[in-house]
Amino acid sequence: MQVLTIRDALNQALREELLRDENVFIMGEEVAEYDGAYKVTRGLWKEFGDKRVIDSPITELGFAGLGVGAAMAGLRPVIEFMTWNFSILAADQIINHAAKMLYMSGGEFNVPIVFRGPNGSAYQVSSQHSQALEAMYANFPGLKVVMPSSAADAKGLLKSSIRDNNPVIFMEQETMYGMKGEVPDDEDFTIPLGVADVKREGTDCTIVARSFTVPQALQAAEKIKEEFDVSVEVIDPRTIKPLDIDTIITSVKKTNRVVIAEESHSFASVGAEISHQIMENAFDYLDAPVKRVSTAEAPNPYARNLELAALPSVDKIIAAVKEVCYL
Amino acid sequence: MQVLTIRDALNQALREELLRDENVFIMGEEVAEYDGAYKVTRGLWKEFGDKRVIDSPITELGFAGLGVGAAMAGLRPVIEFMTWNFSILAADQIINHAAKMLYMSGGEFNVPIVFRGPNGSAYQVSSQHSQALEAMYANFPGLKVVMPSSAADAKGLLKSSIRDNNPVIFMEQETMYGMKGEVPDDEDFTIPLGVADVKREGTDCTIVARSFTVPQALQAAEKIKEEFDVSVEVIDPRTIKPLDIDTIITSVKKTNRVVIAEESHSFASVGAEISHQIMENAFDYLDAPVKRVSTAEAPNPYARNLELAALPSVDKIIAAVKEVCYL
Amino acid sequence: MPKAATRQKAEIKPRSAKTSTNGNRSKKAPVNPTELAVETAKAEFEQRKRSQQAEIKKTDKTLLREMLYQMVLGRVFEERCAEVYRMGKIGGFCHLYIGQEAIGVGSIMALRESDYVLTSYRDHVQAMIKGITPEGVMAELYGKEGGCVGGKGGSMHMFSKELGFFGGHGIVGGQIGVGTGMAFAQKYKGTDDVTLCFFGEAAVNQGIFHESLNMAQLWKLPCIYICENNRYGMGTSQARAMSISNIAKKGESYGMANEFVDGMDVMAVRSATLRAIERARKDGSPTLLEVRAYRYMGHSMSDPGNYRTRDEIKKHQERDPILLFQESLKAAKVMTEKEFEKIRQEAIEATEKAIKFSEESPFPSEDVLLTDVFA
Amino acid sequence: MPKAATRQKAEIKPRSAKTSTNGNRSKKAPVNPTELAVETAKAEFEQRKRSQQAEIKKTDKTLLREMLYQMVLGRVFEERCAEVYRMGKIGGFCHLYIGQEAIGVGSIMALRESDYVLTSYRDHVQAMIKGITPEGVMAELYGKEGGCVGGKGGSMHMFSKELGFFGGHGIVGGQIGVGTGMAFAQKYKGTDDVTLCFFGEAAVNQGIFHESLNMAQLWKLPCIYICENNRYGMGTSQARAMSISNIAKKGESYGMANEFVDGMDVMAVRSATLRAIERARKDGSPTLLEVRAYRYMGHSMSDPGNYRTRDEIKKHQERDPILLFQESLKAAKVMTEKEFEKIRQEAIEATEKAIKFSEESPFPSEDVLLTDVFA
Ligand SMILES: Cc1ncc(C[n+]2csc(CCOP(=O)(O)OP(=O)(O)O)c2C)c(N)n1
Ligand SMILES: Cc1ncc(C[n+]2csc(CCOP(=O)(O)OP(=O)(O)O)c2C)c(N)n1
Ligand SMILES: [Mg+2]
Ligand SMILES: [Mg+2]
Repeated sequence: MQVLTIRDALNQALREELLRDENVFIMGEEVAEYDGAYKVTRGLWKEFGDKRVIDSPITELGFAGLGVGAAMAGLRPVIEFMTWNFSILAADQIINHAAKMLYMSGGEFNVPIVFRGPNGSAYQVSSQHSQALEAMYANFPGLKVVMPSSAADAKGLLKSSIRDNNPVIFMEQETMYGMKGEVPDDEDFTIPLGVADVKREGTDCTIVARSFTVPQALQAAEKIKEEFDVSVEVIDPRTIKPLDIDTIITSVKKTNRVVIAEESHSFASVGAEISHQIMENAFDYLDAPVKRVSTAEAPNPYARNLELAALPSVDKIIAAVKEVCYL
Repeated sequence: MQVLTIRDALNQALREELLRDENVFIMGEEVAEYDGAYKVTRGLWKEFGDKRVIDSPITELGFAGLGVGAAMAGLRPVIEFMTWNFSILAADQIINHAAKMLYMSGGEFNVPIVFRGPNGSAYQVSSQHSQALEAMYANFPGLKVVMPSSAADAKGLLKSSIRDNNPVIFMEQETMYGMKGEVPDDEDFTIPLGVADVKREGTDCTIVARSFTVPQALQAAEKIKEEFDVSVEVIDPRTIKPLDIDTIITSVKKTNRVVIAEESHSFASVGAEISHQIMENAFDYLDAPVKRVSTAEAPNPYARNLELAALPSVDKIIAAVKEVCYL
Repeated sequence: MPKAATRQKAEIKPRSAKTSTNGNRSKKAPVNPTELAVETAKAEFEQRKRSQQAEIKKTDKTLLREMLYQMVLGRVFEERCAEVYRMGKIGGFCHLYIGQEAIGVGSIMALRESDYVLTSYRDHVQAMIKGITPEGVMAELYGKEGGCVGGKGGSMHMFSKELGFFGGHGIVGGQIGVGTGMAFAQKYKGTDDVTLCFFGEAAVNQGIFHESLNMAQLWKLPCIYICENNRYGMGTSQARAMSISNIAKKGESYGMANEFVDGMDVMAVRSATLRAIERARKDGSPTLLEVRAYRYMGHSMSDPGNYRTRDEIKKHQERDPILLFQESLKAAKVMTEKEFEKIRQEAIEATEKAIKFSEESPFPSEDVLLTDVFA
Repeated sequence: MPKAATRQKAEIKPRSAKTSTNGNRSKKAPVNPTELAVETAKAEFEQRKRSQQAEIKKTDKTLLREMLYQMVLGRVFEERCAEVYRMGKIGGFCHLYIGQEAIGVGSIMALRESDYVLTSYRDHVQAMIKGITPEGVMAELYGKEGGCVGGKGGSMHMFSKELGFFGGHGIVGGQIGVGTGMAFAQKYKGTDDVTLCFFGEAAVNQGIFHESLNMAQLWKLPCIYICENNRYGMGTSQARAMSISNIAKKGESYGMANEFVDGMDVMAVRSATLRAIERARKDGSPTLLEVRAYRYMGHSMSDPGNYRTRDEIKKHQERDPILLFQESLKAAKVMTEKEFEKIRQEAIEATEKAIKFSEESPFPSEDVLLTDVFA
């Protein structure tokens, strides 16, 4: 198996899908000649040219809308937001148009479109550039929401998202682009949307983590094993919507204790949803209330020490596990 | 005490605050000469004129931004969205600007602004016009979120919101504008943000409802009392953010059973948050998992029978109460 | 909850010309396009009649008949919509197109079948011109299973993939972005098809208008942007919402071909559209058309219409597009009063058939509540 | 996680003029403003010198000195920012203003103290011109407690209420809406103050530009919109993102006064701003200024700059605004080389003082993490 960074795995997925289906095109700011602000689209413009890989003006609402119309007319747009923060300008096209088109047209027009880009914090990019927005989009029926945390997941899920016939919110994480992992060589390697992955097996406590917090959770699990001989299972839902709650419930029924780690703010978060669904489905199995680790309830600060204090961390996850395990 | 519709209570609050503070102004589509699309601003333009009550072009992002700048410069704008659905176009100014300004300016610039308008469904206005958006806004630190369900609450909370030094998301409900209730005559009647109201006392089960679902919950409580002699307590948080979780927890510790009724979609909803916080704070008091009643996980349909099937209702709330009470 | 309390179903009750409702008028005296219309209405009517005759002579008679039929059908159908709305048969909003029929007919009937069309919530008539049946539209208004989108969309959301009718959109301006993407796809696929993208004059103030026109011109997308300037966005006249009056001119900010068209003149709309189509088919060049007409009815069925006078409406009705077209057809000796009457009868029959169909169509099954969320 | 992996701190390595990186060029040959600049650079420089001298003679010497000082301080300060950024002292993004100093100085120094200013993320120099100290700006870049917003904002978010500096905004175009509201408040309060609202040429493509200009002209808000056309939005030249090249002209879509200005000429920027200020103070009339300059550095510190040639940059540097201003001052016999050197030394000292202050300032206490969320 090849070892790739998440960045290159995404790049490979895009390239393969561009090759496979000529209705796939990529549009966004700096995706073409500049090779992508974060180099996810590196080399694609050179290979596929102006028709398939298109630099857009800074016009998020406009090019998201263009993508929706193009998808209704049979293309399969991959729209890059330079970061998800800027997608808020395009939210009307995502929420009021892409998400509702199939339903309000009584099934006439589906919208096979992928909106993708980095989500969450980077390194000290401050309040307006550091938001994890999955809760905002996951609240709206009609959108799928995908958040990979490894190179293989990134590739397999992106390919599935492009092939999906619905609007998909595909959220990467800038600080994870350089993370390496094994990726199957098969060109038709895909990972179905809606299937969680047990990233680490364990018996005493479940951590449900996604994106940014998955590597943290894995590290926390190792440390906890060493220090307390407590066996932690780490589950990554990978797709937030549809959510594979069954895999989570199976784990909870085994471990009886849960920590949810997420980079977003906590209020009405995806973590809150998972927590509620755990209560609904495994109430009698819980030995302690579900505990969340989220980003502090403040806009993200710039100063490095403040930013670190705001974000979830290995230590914070360890503390939460200790709490639910009454250690 | 005067008896007012919610519409008139809001109108009174606006009028009194316009009189009290000349830095208060109202802007939005059709708020002035047309008296408001839903007549909440009736008569205000005639009384206060062009300077204080301003019809804007259809330019949601623009006039929300204008409001943010005006608030930074010392005014107290009340920005009406004809409905909250259209605020999605303005979300960047609300989320990336209003919510973050105080923090990212290190405390230099607060943004005393109220964004208000009807939220949720009306009568068959279909997918793009029927959304309850409180979860979307409540996820972002820096915003207060207010959702009144009675005439008195509407007036007292709107006055507090206008006097508040922060951005406030003030969500009304179109189908409730005509609901009448007693309202204190006092011109300085206000209701502090962050204080829940026990709308009905009870001992056996708690319903946490807001806005659209409060009258439904009260009706459900009556019926359940009659039919099963079960005593239901109905709590209306009134402000979603800050959330008065203490009042809810006090109730749960007494009743041990909870139903959350909300008009929004369920995934990562405010209901999920309340449910999680109940688990966190009253885990040992819960005799059954918290049950939610939300709008169906589909864009809102047009056909009346489908719309009714999608929305929360008295019957659905009764069924949920029966479930958590094992009736 | 009391439906009546929040939905005023009053008929249009415009304030009389004399009475000003307020002493507190905007300092900015609105440029009143009506005043101009008054003086020149008659003259214009005659002049338009002459120019229409010239165009009519160049046009196929079957097509002319179909154009008139579609205009009359639109009118008759929607007058009936207003009636059944007041009877409570139709829910939600209901935005009528009465007075603007020449725009939809003049432009859409200049297309070929494979071209695309989309518009705002004011979509019943455009949907029918593009081929959705009166039954499909009316039953959709009724929220019935037989509606063109099965009752899920309602008045604002008519669609048909087969017929190339892309909606029916409720967010003011939203369809301008979507339409730009449809044209993008047409070019991408190597067709020489075009997209007609309709929107109101108030939608021009939305940012997406600006973002879309820039992209369309930059990339030469075959989109024909048709601004239906009916003078009002709800209760706000153009002059109170837009800093200049000439919308066509805004095309120049993008270097885009643009034209001002009299939207009461179906043949003028047709020729302007044909010119735009030619540009678009050739190399994808987009066009901005400002087509000025007038909305006779309230913004939606719940609009009391206090923001304008009865006189203002009447003056515009004197230049009614159907009347004008009929006069011209008569003068050109292409059709007779008798044929007009026949067309009217056909339209009435089609409408009544649609009503009957809608009354009889069942409500959608509750089983479909959760279908069509994902494909 | 490895910082280096995602933040390329390469210096500007533009591709050489000869090598095209790609066979797949846009069919649309970009209008290259550089070519023009080459031929006319020298001639323009001389012509500008003459016109500057005329302006200089009308201007107070103390002010002229202060203008030059602010330009030089901006330059020296930011060259130092680049250095310490590469040393890892500054986190996040860092957008430098080098080459554009004449715009900030020419315009902001035409204001009175009570007027307002706001800009994009490229805000260090504007912040200093409006009065924030070099210490306050540099310590903010360091993310230290002594920063003008206590380390919470960073490079992109400088603010001072007392000094009327309203940020420092990170969303491209966002400040255009906010600035329009500041001007609204100035008019509402009955002052004759004005707002200077800066943004890049790529921000013009955002919808909010369009929405804001319409409102500003409709309601006559005293906002002066200054488009700093530095030819690129990140790696995208204006020609690849905008369907027309003349941005000032976009003002006509709103009936707004507009002017094109050479942004390498500080005196030209000053006079254009003074004209705009006069309009704004009189009756609130807004103005759109397109001020063309050139960004010498990468878009931010992580930009490798492959989208342009070294030659292109060099040609613009030949018309450097500081050089030009100094030549003119000398020619007008208002200042001497010796004074220039003295000013430079003062700027270096101020910068070093700022660095020292920032090094010594503590990191913010973790206690402030949750303050300033609500007022
Ligand atoms: C984004 C948005 N804002 C507000 C509304 C409410 N609204 C519906 S139609 C309308 C007026 C639109 O006027 P115009 O664009 O001129 O079209 P017309 O109705 O005259 O055909 C308004 C304000 C909406 N549907 N969407
Ligand atoms: C809404 C939004 N989209 C994208 C970005 C990323 N971005 C930051 S600056 C920039 C280029 C802006 O160019 P221009 O407006 O010309 O200003 P300049 O940087 O040249 O001063 C981009 C794309 C952003 N910050 N905000
Ligand atoms: Mg209109
Ligand atoms: Mg630029």
